[in-house]
Amino acid sequence: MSEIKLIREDGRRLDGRLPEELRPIKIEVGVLKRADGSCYFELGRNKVVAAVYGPRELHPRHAQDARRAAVRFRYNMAPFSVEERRRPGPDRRSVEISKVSREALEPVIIAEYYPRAAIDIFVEILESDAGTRTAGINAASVALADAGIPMKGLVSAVAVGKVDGQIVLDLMSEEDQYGEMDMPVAMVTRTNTITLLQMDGRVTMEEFDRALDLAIAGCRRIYELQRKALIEKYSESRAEEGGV
Amino acid sequence: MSEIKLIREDGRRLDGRLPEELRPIKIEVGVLKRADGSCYFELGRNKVVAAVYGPRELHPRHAQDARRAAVRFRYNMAPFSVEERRRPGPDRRSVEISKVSREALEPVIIAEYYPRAAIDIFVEILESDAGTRTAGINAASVALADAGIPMKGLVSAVAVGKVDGQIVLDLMSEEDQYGEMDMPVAMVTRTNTITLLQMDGRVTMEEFDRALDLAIAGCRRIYELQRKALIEKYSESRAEEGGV
Amino acid sequence: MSEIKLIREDGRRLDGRLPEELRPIKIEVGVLKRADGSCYFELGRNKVVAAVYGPRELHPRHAQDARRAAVRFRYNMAPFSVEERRRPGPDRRSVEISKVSREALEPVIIAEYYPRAAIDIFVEILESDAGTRTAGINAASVALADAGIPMKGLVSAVAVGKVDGQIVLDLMSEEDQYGEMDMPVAMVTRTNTITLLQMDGRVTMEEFDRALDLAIAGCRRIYELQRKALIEKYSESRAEEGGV
Amino acid sequence: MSEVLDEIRKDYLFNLVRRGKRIDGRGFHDFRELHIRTNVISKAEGSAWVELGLTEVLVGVKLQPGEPFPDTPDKGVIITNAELVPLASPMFEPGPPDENGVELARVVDRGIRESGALNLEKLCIEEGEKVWIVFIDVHVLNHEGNLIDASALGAIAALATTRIPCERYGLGNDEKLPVRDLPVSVTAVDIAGEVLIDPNLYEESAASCRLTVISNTDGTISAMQKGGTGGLSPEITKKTVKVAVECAKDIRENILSGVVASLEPY
Amino acid sequence: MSEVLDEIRKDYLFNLVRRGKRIDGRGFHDFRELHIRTNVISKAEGSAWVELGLTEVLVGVKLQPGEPFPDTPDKGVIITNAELVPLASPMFEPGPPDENGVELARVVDRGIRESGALNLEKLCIEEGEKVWIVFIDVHVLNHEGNLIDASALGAIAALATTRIPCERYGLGNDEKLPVRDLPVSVTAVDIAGEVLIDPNLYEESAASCRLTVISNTDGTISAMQKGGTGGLSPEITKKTVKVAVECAKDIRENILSGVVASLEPY
Amino acid sequence: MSEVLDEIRKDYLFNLVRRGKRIDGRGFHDFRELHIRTNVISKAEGSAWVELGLTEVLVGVKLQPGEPFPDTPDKGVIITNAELVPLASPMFEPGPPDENGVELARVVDRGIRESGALNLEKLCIEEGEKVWIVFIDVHVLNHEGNLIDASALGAIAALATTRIPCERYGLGNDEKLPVRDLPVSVTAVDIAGEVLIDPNLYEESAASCRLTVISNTDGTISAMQKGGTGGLSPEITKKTVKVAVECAKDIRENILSGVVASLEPY
Repeated sequence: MSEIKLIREDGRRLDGRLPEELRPIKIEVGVLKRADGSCYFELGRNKVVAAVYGPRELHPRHAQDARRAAVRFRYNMAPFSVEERRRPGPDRRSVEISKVSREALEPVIIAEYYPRAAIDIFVEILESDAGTRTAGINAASVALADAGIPMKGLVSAVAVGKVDGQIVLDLMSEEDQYGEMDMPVAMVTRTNTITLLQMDGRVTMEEFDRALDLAIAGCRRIYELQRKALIEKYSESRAEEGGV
Repeated sequence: MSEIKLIREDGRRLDGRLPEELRPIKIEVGVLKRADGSCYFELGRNKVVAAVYGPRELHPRHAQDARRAAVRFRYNMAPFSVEERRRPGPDRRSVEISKVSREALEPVIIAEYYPRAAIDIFVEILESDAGTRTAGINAASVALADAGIPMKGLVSAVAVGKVDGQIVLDLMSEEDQYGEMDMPVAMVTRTNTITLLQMDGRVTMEEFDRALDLAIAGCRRIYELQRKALIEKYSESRAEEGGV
Repeated sequence: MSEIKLIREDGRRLDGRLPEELRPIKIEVGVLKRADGSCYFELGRNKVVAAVYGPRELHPRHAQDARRAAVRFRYNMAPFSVEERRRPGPDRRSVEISKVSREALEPVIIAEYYPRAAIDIFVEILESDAGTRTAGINAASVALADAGIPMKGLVSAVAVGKVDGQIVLDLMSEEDQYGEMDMPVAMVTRTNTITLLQMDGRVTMEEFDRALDLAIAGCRRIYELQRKALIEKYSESRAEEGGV
Repeated sequence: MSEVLDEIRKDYLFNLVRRGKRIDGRGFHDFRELHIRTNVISKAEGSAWVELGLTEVLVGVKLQPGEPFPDTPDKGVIITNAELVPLASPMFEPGPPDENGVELARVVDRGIRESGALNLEKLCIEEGEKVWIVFIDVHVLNHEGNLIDASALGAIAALATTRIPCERYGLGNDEKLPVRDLPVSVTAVDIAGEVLIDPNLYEESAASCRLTVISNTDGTISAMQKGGTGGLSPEITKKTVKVAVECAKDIRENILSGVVASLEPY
Repeated sequence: MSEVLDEIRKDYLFNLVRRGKRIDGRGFHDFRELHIRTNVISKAEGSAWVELGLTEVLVGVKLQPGEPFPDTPDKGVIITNAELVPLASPMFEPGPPDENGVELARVVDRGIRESGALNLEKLCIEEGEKVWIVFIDVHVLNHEGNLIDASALGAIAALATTRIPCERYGLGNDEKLPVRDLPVSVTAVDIAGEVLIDPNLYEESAASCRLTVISNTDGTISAMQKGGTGGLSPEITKKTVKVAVECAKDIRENILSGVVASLEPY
Repeated sequence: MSEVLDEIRKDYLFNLVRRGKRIDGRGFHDFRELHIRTNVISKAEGSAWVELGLTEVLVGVKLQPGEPFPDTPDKGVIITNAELVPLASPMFEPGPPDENGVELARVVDRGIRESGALNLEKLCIEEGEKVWIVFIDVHVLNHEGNLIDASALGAIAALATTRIPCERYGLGNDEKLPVRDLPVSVTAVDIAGEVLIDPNLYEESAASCRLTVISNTDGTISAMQKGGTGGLSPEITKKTVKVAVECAKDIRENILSGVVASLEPY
């Protein structure tokens, strides 16, 4: 257990949140005009933007799949998004995150509709404060919907952890660094399916079960916000189209 | 203004040149036998050699342009061409020079004659003493002509600068390093078109106008030397062919 | 000549071998199930494993040769195979070894039978103690036979050297490091053809002739062991097939 | 790509210009609507989010102590990088910067460096040993034309609002980055003999070349760059320089001054 | 690839599972035959050659003194790398690790690191200056499914039999590497609603996703990783965790204990 | 490529050789016309421009102080690099050295290194701390066959005329690089059972393999390299060595001696 106290005497966390409370979330749909779909997502101090291009032609040809579209995902951190300036380009961490994030989204994408094509998802981390991979998945999921990619449901993601012996939702930076466990989870709320699950730290089986349940509850809340943002965007645009 | 005096009391520069004087130039056409066209170019202590291959097949196929030949340009410095040994391979400076040099030559190349093909221009800097990019463009322009690539005119290039408050032609190394401004320019003399223009330093608008006029005058003089070298080569070869 | 004594007073070498003696050799055929052919080869403390895949489709298409299969060879050292941990990935040494090893094997491979195809040979050095390139060629040659690639003969390889002024067979690590000469040789015993020959050190012409003769004798002995291992494997499998 | 459509669109643009008009209704020498928000990334020492029409660029500035160059032992170091991330345009590919990204970074860098906007002498911590390394990272978010101007504006706006993180490195109190000039990049294309400032993506594609002029408060020019596969007449070139210096003045006074509190004396 | 055959094979596997069977006759929660030989590479400080059915992985451990990370000046450093060399499978290509190699290395690394199996404090040579760098290199030789478990088992077996080469670096007598736990990685796939442990290559290809659970002697979990393009229900997930912890116990007691002489106290 | 033409040309070459002739009229053991100009690049400490028939290679030598290798703390360091720049041949591609470039550099390097031509002990500045790093850079300009010999000749000619730039680094007066032997590389191909020295591009393509022998003033051999996809009989191999040593002597005495003023004693 860490020497730094992460849960205050009043049961609240360093930023005043309750154990099962999310950080403030802001979602904007369709923010980038070049992309086919896009989403800006804030989770506390995390700022991420996702863009989707496709279905579009896939080069090189021998990488095409005759049965379905290839889904590609690139998670990238801006050099200034972290405390110590980061060298541009992929590192091992971002390669792994790109892989598991893609695999978190693929279960909902109906790729069979677009054989030989590519669906490209790009996530840029503009500012990072623990939780960028889940923020990226949330943004990407909304951007896919915004791009009109046929999906079986929205994917929502959040991390849970264990700090000062307690299971808490949505780790912030200090909790991530000094806590005992970090577990990012992504879910398709509509089908009750887990599509991302990673864990490191040290927990008992019982703690794991509780943590998973908390993550699922957190994903549900984020799902509602994603839906709301999309509905607002669509009604806005319908209003715009219909209006004047 | 620099502490080093770059213009002597007699109005001449460190190497004895007048402000509007070029360094000695040597041009040899067709020096490399494997290439379709080539040119060795000396400008003071700068030694560069250019080769042209093409029009030839372009790989990979999806890079081919159905409307015109792709013009490619690679500026490369030999590791021993500079004071401090240079690591082989492209750096950011050479990538930028390759781009602007290609863009200096493309306006005269009639690439539409060779759809899907590649025209490759390679410039190797064997020794460097300020002015390699303009020397490379001069060499490449002659090498293109030597390769029989259809062109709207020859491209000629030279740098102008400001040293000790004065606008001078064809900067040498010390002037480049300690001067107040460096401006490489390429021109198509036949059409009076500027095809390369870069500048860094600090000048007023009036100084810029004067510098540009001087650069144009310098390019004209180089153009005459390029023409002469090509004419000599052709009459030689005609003599050879017709002779004996 | 080195200060370290490499030949003992009784004429034997540091590991007790006579000058013309090989280190112990162990050959196992068909050890890796995914590969089309494979071989595990031990030479003293050297441990190498070779796998052959092919003939198989060659990507990219424009690299295909309409007349014959492309033979590719990759020599790779495991990071833990040497005293000081080796960074993964090819270095200049392994690029050169891959080239000369491929060229040692190509003379026996009847590549014309498989136009447009690839025959891929992969050699992994699991432990290294001088002689890995020859061990790799020996292993690869057996793996090619195991894969059923049509061949004009087996290739056998061994290094000879000069230590304490004497020509010796099959250099071990100390002899390689402190000796006066190292000469890896590969041979096709059936056709008496040399297919690999490299040398560095310093020898007279007469010494070279003797060294080459010794290398050829060494290759013959290894050839017999390669044959024996293959015969055993085949009779085993025939027994297995026929048996029960 | 549909080359017929390309041609039609190009003709349309040229005809518009001949009638004194631009496709989005601007005057020839007008910039698109320009918004600059600074201090948007709290992890960065300085940042600016630039919207130039639909073009969006985020520039972040980070500082850390490091070694000076041997030939300038008493000066800070500027390192400028630009990422044309594939999120910003269907034309951008993942991977290390290609020639367009390199050119963008280098032109932005020259504008800052050659103008002397940043007082590098003040960024020396210990001569020959330790100086501040100033990383300027251009992150393009949406490419709708004229990335150079958007990026250069973002760079100077971010720098002019950057704090040196002295405390983090135990070097005393944080300080303002010593910025003493506001160089402004202005890019133009020549269409039908007219100088069109701040080309949008359509204009950029239709024009065969562009010219960028970066100029300072005193009206001097500190960097120029021609790009593209076409050429310019000397007259258009000189005219562009004049127009660019005027536009720079306008942007400096009407936009940048609202973003930047105060400058160091030169 | 023949997609029809793929489908037929997949259906066959699913039907088998529905009848309570696996393609190679194992029970759902059984590992394939597992052999671990340690100290097979004398140039390495530790090594383990793992055969898991036909899957073969060689893990080597090398140690050398180096600098600690600034934020952990009194701790040794673990660097884990995995090479999916093309010798091991027709699907592997030469070149730097792709996403599969990177994921493999990182999951193996997390299992070792997060379990606290390696007492990093004991690997400090001189605080802030010099610590032992522990290189764990996974070299896959034959890929017939479930590389993660084979590699993770190889890593802990190699570490638990590693000697620190103090003598070579003039740092006293060689010592045993301070290993104090035996984390075991157990991977499962969900086929037809059943949890299948240690999937072979066929099962791995047929299943849409896998879940890896790495657990320790005391039954706690220290790392998990879901992989693959499918999803899992919360119930299957929880069930997999329980089965995985049981299997880990079994392997630890019946296989690893035979390889590893003794552990450090925690 | 036209394979029919290839075959015809190859047959023609073989028939010529059987009649005792070469395509360019040379004797079997003759080099093409060889010109070496040294000190052609004033920025380099040493340089040699070699013309061997139409093959042209420029070799530059640069020196700078640097750290010795840990196992040779009192010796200078040689680093040899070869660039097969695409200017020199339609077969060369831009990019880092491929296997041909690597082999070229390594054979040239071994010839210099193993012959002991360079007295590395004399290149120690401060034992264990600072020695001269000698960079030998081979820049191929026109590839018409036998790059190894042209490059190796360029390397030794450049080294033998190199000055150590002591003054530039405040280490006293410039000195001659301590070269004490003139190793000469001689490459041959076997065509129709004959040893053809210094193959031109046609001969190189027609022959299935080549053998390079680098020998010294005293007639000893210090490096060899077989290249190409064919094989050699032991007899041809031994014969090639003898012829190569003879040719080397000839070139050393008739060409290199005219370029190099004097050598250090061995």
